[in-house]
Amino acid sequence: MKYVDEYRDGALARSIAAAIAREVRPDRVYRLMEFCGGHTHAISRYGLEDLLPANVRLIHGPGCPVCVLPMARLDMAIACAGLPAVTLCAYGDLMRVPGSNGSSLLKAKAAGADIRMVYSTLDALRIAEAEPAREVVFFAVGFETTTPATALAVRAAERQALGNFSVLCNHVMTPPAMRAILDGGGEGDETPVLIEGFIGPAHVSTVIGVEPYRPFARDDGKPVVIAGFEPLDVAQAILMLVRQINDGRAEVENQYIRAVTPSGNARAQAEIAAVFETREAFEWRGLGSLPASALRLRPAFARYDAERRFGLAETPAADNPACECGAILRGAKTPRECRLFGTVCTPDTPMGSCMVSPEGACAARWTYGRFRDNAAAARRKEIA
Amino acid sequence: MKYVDEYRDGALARSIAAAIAREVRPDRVYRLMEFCGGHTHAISRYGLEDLLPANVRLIHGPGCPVCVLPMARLDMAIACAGLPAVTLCAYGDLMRVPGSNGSSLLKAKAAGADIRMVYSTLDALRIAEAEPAREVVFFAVGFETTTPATALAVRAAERQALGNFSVLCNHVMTPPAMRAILDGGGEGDETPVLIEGFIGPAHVSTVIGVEPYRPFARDDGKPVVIAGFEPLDVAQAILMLVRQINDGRAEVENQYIRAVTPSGNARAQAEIAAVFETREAFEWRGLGSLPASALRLRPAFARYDAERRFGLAETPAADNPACECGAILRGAKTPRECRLFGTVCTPDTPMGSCMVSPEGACAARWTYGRFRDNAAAARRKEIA
Amino acid sequence: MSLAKPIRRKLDLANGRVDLSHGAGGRAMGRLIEDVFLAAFDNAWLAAGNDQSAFEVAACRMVMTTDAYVVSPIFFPGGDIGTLAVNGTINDIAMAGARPLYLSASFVLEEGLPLADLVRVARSMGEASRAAGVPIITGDTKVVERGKADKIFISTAGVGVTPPGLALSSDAVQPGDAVVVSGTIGDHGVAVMSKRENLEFETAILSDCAPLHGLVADMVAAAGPGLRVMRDPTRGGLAATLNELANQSGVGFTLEEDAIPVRAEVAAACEFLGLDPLNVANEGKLVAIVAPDRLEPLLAAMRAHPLGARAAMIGRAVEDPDRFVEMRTVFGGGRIVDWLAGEQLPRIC
Amino acid sequence: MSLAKPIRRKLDLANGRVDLSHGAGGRAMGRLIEDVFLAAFDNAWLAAGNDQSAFEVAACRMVMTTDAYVVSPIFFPGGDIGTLAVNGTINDIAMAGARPLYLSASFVLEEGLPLADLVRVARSMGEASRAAGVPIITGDTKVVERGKADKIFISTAGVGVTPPGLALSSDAVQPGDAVVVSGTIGDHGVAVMSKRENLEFETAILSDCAPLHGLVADMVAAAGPGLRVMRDPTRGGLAATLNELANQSGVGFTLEEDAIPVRAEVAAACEFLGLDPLNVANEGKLVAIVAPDRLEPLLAAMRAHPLGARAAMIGRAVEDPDRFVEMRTVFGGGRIVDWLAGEQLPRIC
Amino acid sequence: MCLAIPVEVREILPGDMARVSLDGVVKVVSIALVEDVKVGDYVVLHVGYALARIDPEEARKTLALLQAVAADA
Amino acid sequence: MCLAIPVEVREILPGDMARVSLDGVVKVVSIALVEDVKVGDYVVLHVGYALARIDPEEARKTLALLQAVAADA
Ligand code: SF4
Ligand code: SF4
Ligand SMILES: [Mg+2]
Ligand SMILES: [Mg+2]
Ligand SMILES: [Mg+2]
Ligand SMILES: [Mg+2]
Ligand SMILES: [Mg+2]
Ligand SMILES: [Mg+2]
Ligand SMILES: [Mg+2]
Ligand SMILES: [Mg+2]
Ligand SMILES: [Mg+2]
Ligand SMILES: [Mg+2]
Repeated sequence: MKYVDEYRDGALARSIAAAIAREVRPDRVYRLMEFCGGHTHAISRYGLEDLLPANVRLIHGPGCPVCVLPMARLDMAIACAGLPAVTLCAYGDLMRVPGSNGSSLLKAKAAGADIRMVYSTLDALRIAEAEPAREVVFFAVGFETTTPATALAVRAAERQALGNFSVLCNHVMTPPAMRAILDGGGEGDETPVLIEGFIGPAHVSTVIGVEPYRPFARDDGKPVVIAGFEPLDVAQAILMLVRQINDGRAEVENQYIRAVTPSGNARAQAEIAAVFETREAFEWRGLGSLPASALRLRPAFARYDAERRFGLAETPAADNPACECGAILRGAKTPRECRLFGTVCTPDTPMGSCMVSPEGACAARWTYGRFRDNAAAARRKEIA
Repeated sequence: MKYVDEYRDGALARSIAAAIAREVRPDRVYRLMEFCGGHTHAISRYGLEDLLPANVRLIHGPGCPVCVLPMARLDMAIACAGLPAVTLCAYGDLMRVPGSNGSSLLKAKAAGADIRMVYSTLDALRIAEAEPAREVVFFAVGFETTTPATALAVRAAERQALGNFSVLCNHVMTPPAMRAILDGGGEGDETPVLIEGFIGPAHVSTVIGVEPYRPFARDDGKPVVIAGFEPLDVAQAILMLVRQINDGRAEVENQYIRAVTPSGNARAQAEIAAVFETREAFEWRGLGSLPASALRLRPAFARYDAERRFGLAETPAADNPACECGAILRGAKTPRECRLFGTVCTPDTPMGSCMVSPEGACAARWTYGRFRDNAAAARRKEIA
Repeated sequence: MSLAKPIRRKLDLANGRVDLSHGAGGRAMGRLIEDVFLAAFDNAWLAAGNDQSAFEVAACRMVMTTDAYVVSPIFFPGGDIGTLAVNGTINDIAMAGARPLYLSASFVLEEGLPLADLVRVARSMGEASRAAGVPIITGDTKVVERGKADKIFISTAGVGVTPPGLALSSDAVQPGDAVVVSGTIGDHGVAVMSKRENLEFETAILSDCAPLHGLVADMVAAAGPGLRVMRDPTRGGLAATLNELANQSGVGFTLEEDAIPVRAEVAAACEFLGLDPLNVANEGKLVAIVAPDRLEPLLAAMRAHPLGARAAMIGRAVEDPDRFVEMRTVFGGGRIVDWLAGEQLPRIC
Repeated sequence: MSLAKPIRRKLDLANGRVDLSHGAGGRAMGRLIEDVFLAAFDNAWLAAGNDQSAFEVAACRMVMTTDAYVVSPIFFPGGDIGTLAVNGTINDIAMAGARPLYLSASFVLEEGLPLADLVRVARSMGEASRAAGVPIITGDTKVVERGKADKIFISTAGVGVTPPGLALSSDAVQPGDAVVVSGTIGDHGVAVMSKRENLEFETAILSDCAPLHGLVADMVAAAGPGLRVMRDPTRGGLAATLNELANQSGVGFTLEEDAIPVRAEVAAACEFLGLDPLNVANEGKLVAIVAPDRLEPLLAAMRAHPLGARAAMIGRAVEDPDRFVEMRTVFGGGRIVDWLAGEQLPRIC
Repeated sequence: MCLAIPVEVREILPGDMARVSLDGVVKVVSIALVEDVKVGDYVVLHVGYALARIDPEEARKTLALLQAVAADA
Repeated sequence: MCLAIPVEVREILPGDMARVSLDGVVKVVSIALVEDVKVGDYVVLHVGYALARIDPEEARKTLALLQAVAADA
């Protein structure tokens, strides 16, 4: 796979790891947050941690749209799927996300709701065309990467005068979430934000470009390196961050320059702008309500807005109070510090946002990395 | 089973048989037509023939609504079932009746049409209520026995303002068919009608009473004995017919007096009259087009008339020319005299009207009686 | 030192439903199998968790059979699809005169099936299997999307061992042999139909579903080589079974309607439905063809067994090139007893 | 003298469809079984027309297994539901080191299934069965209403005989044992998924569906008692199989990602779909755990067999109270290889 | 097709319906077509509708007639 | 969720669609979001849509940079 395999090369990886080890200062800890679930996945999937010095710590951020989707929105989707004649189309990632009272799309489907897994908004459009008697609702989630596909689908529905297609919109934006991380846990929360730099999103940045990250460097003094999703991309970004930190710099650098341009994808931006407008505020699972952090359909597209079309309302739903996701997402705690981790809360029965998607911090740790928490592993490491 | 078992009593049967044997004149043949498929069934099912003297011959008449339904009407029902959103409800007897080109409701269902077996018009109404998005069409067939149930269903649909219920009406009437039998095979057919008397229908007569049969006795000189459907009823009716014939009488007698009154069921007659009117003519499989022999919905019920509602038209469909049903139904031939009987034409792959329902003359012979045609049986009879 | 283990939550057997994760080969499937099937079938073979199970056999003549069970509704008076799946397959082994040894069970579950229903079916299977002394030693589970199956389909297969010297065969019937049924016919089919949607009627009739290998062992002992062939008249009823045997043996049969045991309620239900009890399915009855000189000991042995209390000789095999099954009716006449042409009865097994 | 016989019309195998009469136990069913199944499977056991089939066995350790096959679509590159139903069950027998003897097959058909599709599936089964030398000796067919099944479901069961002295067992794995796979992984699942509606992609990948008992016989001969256990990594893939074995044997495994054979196209398809080849189903591969001293002869024997040409040692069993399956990735780091949580992949078997 | 059977009326239900029994097999049917149906009556049942009432006296007479013929024989 | 993968464009299809290949695995995707896509281009594919074009020169440079770091080590 061109542009893939070369960035997974083990030999090169060891050299980069050696460079990082050489350049880190032994007297300090480097706490680096990869904002994006894609990075979390790459790091866990390839065991990147094992190649890093102990004082380079990776903090898994909230950049997984499945993880941050609040239960109330999921409940809304389940309620919508239960309406007569509604066919709810959702990306497969969402099927197992827990709503209130142990519900999920998977269980709602088992109980009789017409819920279909789709791989693309194109599939949802096809279903709407093929089944005119159904009300086809696309359950839209995702960051800026995924939003343009929804925007295109809405515009296509309008062009084709598809009267039975609408979107339940949960699209969120990256910069406000990074802002929230840096601003800490909100009123009353005095936990210091222990993050020295950010690995910036790969594919979000293909759409939004480099500019939106400037304030985090300029105003907060946090270096940002936009990185590709292959493990060598991440390793290189870590090296770049270590160097900035060592140099006392706080800049926005672009490691993923083969796909990310400074101004991003103008077409995609225009599609988003044409169809969506910013919500005043939106609830993020684990982070709370964040102002101007999410999108909804513009009034001109009201009839494609499932919330308006079906009069859907949010009913507040409380997360498990023992869940430490908020603190984990801000780098203040690690999954192991949650007392539910790995016993009550596992990917099979997730309790909190960080466990629901394989890209979540807790799920990634449990699925790929929990051997690092056990004694046998430690012993094996000694022997090796 | 009260009013059932006592009329199936074997000992009594032998006595009646003995009486018949005693009373028949050895020098003549008694050709008696049981008009009704119910009688055909009882005769075959209980082996009544074996108890009768050889010169009492039973001729199986056209009184099976499944048998006489022409292919064109079946084709119409299949076409109707294929219309979008149509659910066709049919009595189970109809599922295997062959239409043109080897089609049938069973095969149409297998090919995707929504066809449901029902046991009563009440079931069809329930389906229409429960599935308002479907156009529920009841495929109505039957003689006067069955017509009132259809009439009640149409009136119930009107009362409940059920907008999605209609009837594909194929109801036919007994007296015109008996008239056609007596009038012979139509122009060009010089076959004599070899019937000396009729066993009159049991349940048709509960509805229409005794009067409608008078002309056959009075004008045609053919005795008619209305008989119940149990084998002793039939045996007794045969004895009564033998006596009339011996006496040179031609009267309408009522053996089934426990259920049939002279004027029939006034309520049922009123229901029929309220909903239906007589068609100018109607095609009978095996008998051809008979004037004033069938019913259709009155204009006041036009919206419950599937033919009008869906603009259904009859496309003429020719029966197998080798089929001898017409002659068999008029008593001019027996099933064995058809060269397709039992080889090409069997109940599994019926070629003609008399083979499609177990109540048909050919099917009854094949299913219950064909052992009488084989040599082994003759030998066994000798031994016994 | 090992890590804390995930807390193993029990399935919500009261309110839960089968969903697609239960068929995906992951932990959810493992949990379903453990909490439902292993719990209900409860034997060491299954507990070993292999994809197959092993057992020792001596040199023998073995028989193997399989049936799929798709009855609707899945619960009916006197049994359910689970009891049927166990007893039905045991009976197909027993009909060879064999002693059933082991069963396998494979399940196709429809997404949305209430777990409570699945548990009920699994427990029925476990009970039937223990009652018959024939363990279910291996199995498989698949889950399909809603609307791609009808609640639950079960296929069971079974193996058994034939007593030395016994060789029943469907072509062994001789003219003059006696036809025996082990009891009343039509009970199962009528019990199932009484619960079919759009057909409902109230009746006290129960399915006769039962394992017949105990009865068969007594019959084999009593009739010895005089026993020609046995068959359980399931789908298609007594009529189909006798026509099959007539064709395979090249004989005819003559039956006496009077002699065929039919419950009054079964006869009544058949009148309601326009059916002949001879075409209705049985799940705990057998037909045996026996040499005339072994008829009496056979009937005596059958009547001494609870499942053969109403055993009756109902007719004889005769020479007949047409291989007709004929019957002298209660009324005194003769008729053929034929297969039902293209019958479309509800799914009764 | 006998009567003229009904003319036996052949089923319209080109244009006909399965209808409810084909499952009703009457003549239509008999004709379907004869024209489709007996014709395709073509053996004397089935032709005998009994409800069970008999065969002689010597004293032995036998194994029995069953699987239900519900794959969608029923035809896919490299095979169909029929080849799967034969080979899959043969493989579950072979995984015990046993020689498969006989199969049973039970069918649930959806009303409306084109007879041409049924014939194609039956012929695939017949060919697979003959190629493997394992006849299908007994069977059953049910037909359910349209919308109550998905075209065709097949359950096969099988019996086989274990060579004397061989006792593979899932709890026999020892730390230090080698983990061997017989070839590339993920081919079957990817081939099936490439034909799923809404997922379609073009690829030259074929299902690896194949009967493994020949390979297994060579392996048993080469490794003798050093062979601890074998399993075919079907649903849930290599990841599920190794986790099962780890749990059952109370050991951990460490794998080398580099050593696991994966076709480039399979890897690419997995990237498209966001799947890990380790979780994708195989139908002609096996995992074997072998004592270190028998590794080399085992690998040599496997590579000498066409179905083991790309056999590879991919890791080792280790002591681990947590029973983790760990892997050193191509990148050089470590990770756990877990079951997929609540996977909802298309029905691939 | 004209299959019909005498059943005993056990209970009159609202909406011109009745619970009827045939040797303990019980069904709910319409009695809209027959006037003044009472519990204990026997009615002839066809496709879910009662069509006629059985007259017990006439039934007795018919049987008596049959038996008389038999006695003559 | 932001899963995306570089694929090679093999054929431009009507309606802003293209046939793309990843090591011989071929899919039809939308290229409506990227300007001037040509056969031979590599694009980043996400949920059925091309999102960005891979710049081969920049890719080469990134790799060169990585190799340089490695060479230093
Ligand atoms: S382990 Fe579960 S409960 Fe604990 S922080 Fe993570 S997601 Fe929340
Ligand atoms: S046997 Fe068939 S073709 Fe001949 S008359 Fe009877 S129905 Fe017609
Ligand atoms: Mg069987
Ligand atoms: Mg059987
Ligand atoms: Mg059976
Ligand atoms: Mg299995
Ligand atoms: Mg269903
Ligand atoms: Mg198995
Ligand atoms: Mg298997
Ligand atoms: Mg069977
Ligand atoms: Mg289907
Ligand atoms: Mg297996």
